Amino acid sequence: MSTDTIVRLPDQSTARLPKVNFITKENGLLSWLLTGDHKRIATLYLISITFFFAIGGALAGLIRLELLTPQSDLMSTDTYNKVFSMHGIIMVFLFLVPSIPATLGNFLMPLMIGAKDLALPKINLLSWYLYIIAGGMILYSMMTGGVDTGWTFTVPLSTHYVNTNVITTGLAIFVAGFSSVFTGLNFIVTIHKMRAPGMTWFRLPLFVWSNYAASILMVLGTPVLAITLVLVVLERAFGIGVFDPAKGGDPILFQHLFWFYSHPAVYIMILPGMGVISEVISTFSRKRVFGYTAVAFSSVAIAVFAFFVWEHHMFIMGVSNYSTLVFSLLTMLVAVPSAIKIFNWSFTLYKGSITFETPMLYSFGFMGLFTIGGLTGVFLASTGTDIHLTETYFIVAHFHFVMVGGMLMAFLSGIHFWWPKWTGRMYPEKISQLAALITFIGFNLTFFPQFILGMLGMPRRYAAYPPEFQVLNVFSTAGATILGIGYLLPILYLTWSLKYGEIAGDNPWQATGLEWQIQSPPLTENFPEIPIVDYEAYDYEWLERKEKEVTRVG
Amino acid sequence: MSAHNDSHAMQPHGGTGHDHDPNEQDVHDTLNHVVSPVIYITVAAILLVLTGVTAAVSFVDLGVFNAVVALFIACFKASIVVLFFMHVKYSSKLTKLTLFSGLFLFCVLIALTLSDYTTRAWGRW
Amino acid sequence: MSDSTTALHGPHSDPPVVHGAHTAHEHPPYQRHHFASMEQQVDTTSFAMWLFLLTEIMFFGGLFCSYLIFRNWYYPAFVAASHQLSIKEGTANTAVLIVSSFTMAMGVWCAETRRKGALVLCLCLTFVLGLVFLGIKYDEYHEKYEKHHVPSWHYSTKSFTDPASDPEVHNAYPDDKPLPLDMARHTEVYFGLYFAMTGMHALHMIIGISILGFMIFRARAGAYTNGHVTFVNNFGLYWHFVDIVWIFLYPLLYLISRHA
Amino acid sequence: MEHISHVLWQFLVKWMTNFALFPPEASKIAPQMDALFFFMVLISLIGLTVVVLLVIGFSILYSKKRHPVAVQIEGSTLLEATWTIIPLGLFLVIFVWGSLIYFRVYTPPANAMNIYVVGKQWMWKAEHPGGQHEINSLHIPIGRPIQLTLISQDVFHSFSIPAFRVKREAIPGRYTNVWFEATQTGTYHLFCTQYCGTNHSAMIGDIVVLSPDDYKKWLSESTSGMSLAQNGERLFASLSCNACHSGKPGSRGPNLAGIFGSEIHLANGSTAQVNEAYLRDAILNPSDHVAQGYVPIMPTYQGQISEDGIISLVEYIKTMNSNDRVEQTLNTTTLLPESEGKATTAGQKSGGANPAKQAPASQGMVKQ
Repeated sequence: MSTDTIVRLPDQSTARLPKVNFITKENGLLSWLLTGDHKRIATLYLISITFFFAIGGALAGLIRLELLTPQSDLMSTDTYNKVFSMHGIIMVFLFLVPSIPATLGNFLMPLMIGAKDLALPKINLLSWYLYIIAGGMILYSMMTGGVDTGWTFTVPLSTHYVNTNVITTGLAIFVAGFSSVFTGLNFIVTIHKMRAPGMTWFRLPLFVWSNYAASILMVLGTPVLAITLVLVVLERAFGIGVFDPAKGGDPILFQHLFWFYSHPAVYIMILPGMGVISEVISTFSRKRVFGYTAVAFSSVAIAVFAFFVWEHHMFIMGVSNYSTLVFSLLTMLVAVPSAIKIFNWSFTLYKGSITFETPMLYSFGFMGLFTIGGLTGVFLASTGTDIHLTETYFIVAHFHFVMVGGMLMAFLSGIHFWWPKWTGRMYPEKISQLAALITFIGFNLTFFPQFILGMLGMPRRYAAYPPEFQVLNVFSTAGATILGIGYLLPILYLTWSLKYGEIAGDNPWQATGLEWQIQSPPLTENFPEIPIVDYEAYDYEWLERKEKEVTRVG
Repeated sequence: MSAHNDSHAMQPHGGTGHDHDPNEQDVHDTLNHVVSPVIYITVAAILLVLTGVTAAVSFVDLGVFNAVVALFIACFKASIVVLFFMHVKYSSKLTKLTLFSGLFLFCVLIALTLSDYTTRAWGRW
Repeated sequence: MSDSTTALHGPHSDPPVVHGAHTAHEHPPYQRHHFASMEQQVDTTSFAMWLFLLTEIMFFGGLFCSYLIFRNWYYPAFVAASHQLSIKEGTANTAVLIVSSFTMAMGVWCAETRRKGALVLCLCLTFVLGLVFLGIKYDEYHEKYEKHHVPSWHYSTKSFTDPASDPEVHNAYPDDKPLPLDMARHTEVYFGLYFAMTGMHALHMIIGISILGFMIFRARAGAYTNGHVTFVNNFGLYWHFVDIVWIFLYPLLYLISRHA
Repeated sequence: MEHISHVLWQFLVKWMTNFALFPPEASKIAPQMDALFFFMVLISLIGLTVVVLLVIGFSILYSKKRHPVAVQIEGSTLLEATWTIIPLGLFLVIFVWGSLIYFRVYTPPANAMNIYVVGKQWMWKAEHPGGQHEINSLHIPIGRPIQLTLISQDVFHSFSIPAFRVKREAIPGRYTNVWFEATQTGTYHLFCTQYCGTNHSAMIGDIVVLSPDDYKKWLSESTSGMSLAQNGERLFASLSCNACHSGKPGSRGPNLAGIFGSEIHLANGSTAQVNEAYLRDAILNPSDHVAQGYVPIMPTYQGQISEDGIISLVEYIKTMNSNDRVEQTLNTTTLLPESEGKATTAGQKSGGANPAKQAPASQGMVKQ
């Protein structure tokens, strides 16, 4: 190994994957479909989420292709509307919300806190089945004509003015919501009750903290979305009148209830990503996370404040101007914890000993893009500029910077980081670094022009647009092509590495987390004996002492 | 086996005590606290009486206080159900905190939504 | 390096301690493999149940929030529409639910004190009371259907614009003035909320009753009187929660200004 | 090869001549909003630069080659406080600045010219006070504050004029307001920005800003003969509004002359500011808006007047300064007091000063 990496792999000529691990323990499809093992469920999730991400990504490709020209020539406006609606619904509810918690979180939570499994393994499996049922329903509604309400289901459009599969899709999201409630519930219970002896709250890795915060949001926010969708379905099926202006109902009420969940949902998506970044940055700079408590509490602060800001999605909808003041102010407050995190990560690098493996590159990408995404959020939180920028491509660019530039970068970072632990094999380093670079470039080319388009006033969800917007749209589509390659590469080489990757050993990154102190892939019940934790999180000196000890003994 | 079973049995104070995690503050969820049936009967009786009271009060014209009284009685009824039937009175801080956080967020939902509805008429918007 | 599982603890720490009693001797058959102790398992499942109830609070919270707003907007319509509900049946249902909650609480007590026969009796009583509640609810729904008070479904505002056409209610509330048409229309929103709220509540009842049926079977086989009461206990929490929802629905829907 | 270069060349020309990076600033509020926008861009650039410099700087300074052994640092309260307070301060400045602009955009001045805009799938219909109607375009004079009163007939729409930096959703069942003052003549984009169904992207139009003279010319050329208020007056008579709102002492409905802009006391004890939204709601949901001292006898006109009709009525009531003309109309009509209870569905089309039927039969429910 060269000096500028920390990777320490076992001697490949003699190294073997552990014979007994969670993958080889049992064979056969049923042993997977009926498993209670959190690592197997995480694997199931990883596969299904990748599948839906691919569908959502293909739909995104269609959107960008259509927008290559000002006219709606590739598909009819109706088709376009269905395509962007399905893109939004699949990406939000079937990819972003469950992505990190259900895959990495599921896999790592018990490992990180020193437990044998999540507290409720059957509920965990149920959660995956609910996810699959929801995914199946959404695919079914897509096959049978799709839905063209946008992922926001704005009433009265969704209840009275479209003839598409609103009810099926609404119920699918209801089911997906319960999948995410059960995941969140499971995490909270596990973190509270299943920590190993000595694993105090302030010894928890920050990944656990951020997933804890996200779980609170899932448990408290999702039911409100559920009841909102139930009301939409009832309104559409039976006309109960609650959201129907013709009967005296109030469509703005729908907006309130919908965004009461859907704004916190944004934090459900990004918080676990932030947890990944904390782990990765610390590991590759060989340093404790700067201001551990500040980062931990900022996660919780985001979780709490996330519930106080939803109306900023409705500033121009004719809500009371006085309440916009309250919500605008609160939104400004919720931006602060994110800033705290960014600066703490930056200062984690200070006096570190930094190496630049792929997860670290993705994390750097995250920090840059999330900073832009976060700061442009302030443009929309400020009521004055929100008037001009909302409902345009500015907002599209903003949330893609946060969701794709932030969350997806973090997801890829985490997948690369824990891939050796998960599969016992390394991914190819050089090509993955290239993929990270391609993703970063492609991403910026895709979404940065959209900020300018938004400032120019190009509305979102337009199948056709005035010709002077074409140049920027062409850039954006070109970028999307590059981005597509950037996402395809990891899928290919990670699959390849399952068979041909180098044997990773227990702790290729020399990381301190409990999960790195056991074999990879781990055993079914993770720890042969429940560990007793007597060191702080990110204690690299402890790790060094331990390594020396092992060497000396050996 | 049966002896062991007994040591873990669901008796009020029959647990084996600390064999787990000294750092855990909320280990002793006194789930096993057996509430005496006398309390249950009392609570049920109070609930039934209050149901009668709240129905009766609604026939008296108290102006806006009709709603206040009805909700107050409902809250009281809900509280005793939560405290006694659901054993929260005997439960850990964590359970109480969980319940409280739900009620708090429910209040946030109501209060912030109303912050829009009640101030819409303030001036010409 | 390759064998780090034995070196989990710091070099200066004690040798690995066998943690918990479970590895040393057998644990009860109902203890799940990944819990260190029975106590931990009981704690965990009960906490999980509370978290689930938390989601239920927010689920009904959305409905209550909607109700609050429309009640403030359309107060006269809500009063008039509320007079259409049978206070007798509503009060009876409240009493039925309270008693069922009581029998459920007693059921938990029976399980805790290992009285199998009494437990089965309590569960059966709860089951029957739940069905009685649904029966009364069905009767109320049926009346709404007959009076054309189901939103959208031949909805008619006649009872409100012309109270005399509805002699039963009119005699009970002779002072009810006819509502102007624009306000009478809004009774549809009231009934929309009425059906949504009581419907969601009834759905929870149906789910609860189904689980109760399953529990009666298990209880007869002695499942909950062997010291492992978690399931009964958690179901009790659910049942009481459903009861609490009704405790709020009752005054909000039935008792808006009953005085003439 | 030549073909390709030719096509490429065409593309390039097309792009260069048809390429925008910044929208025109054509209203009074636009420069103010842009000032805040650029202030935020500046803040963002500084913030981003700081983060990027920190990351790149530390990455170079403390790469493993240069700095093989990391120094463990717990954290720093001072630094935490710094990067909590500075962003917070900046965000608060932005909050105050943004709110000032927001209130400016959504608080029309009293002297603004009011234009009604009705959105429906998938077109915008503008109604000028002079009775001019236009679809998917809006002609306005330069240098005059224009207030838009928006409503939707079906789903949510959003009236967006990027060049003016203003946008407001048109909501079913309720008026919303926005105002602007154009500062440059020209034609600007009008977009519907709230997704509204199949042809959302076709719900676009032109905002044509004209010089005062051109505007006068346009007005005279496109008039339909009757102003909104005149049309409203006809409706007022044909719907028999004048029977109760006659302005005479003892009449069954409150006097409407000069009511616009005033604050009135309602029977339920609250007060209300009379604006367009109030008038509309009072016509459709009268029992919610019974004036103090009157009884709720007014029937609802929900479903009996079109959105355009309501606009005309509102505009008429707005311009009503005295009851002279109401009385005139009344005196020239035969009153048929025993005619049937409800107002007719005469609608705006039947027109004419001769209402077919008369007001609700008096059931002794006169002013208390």
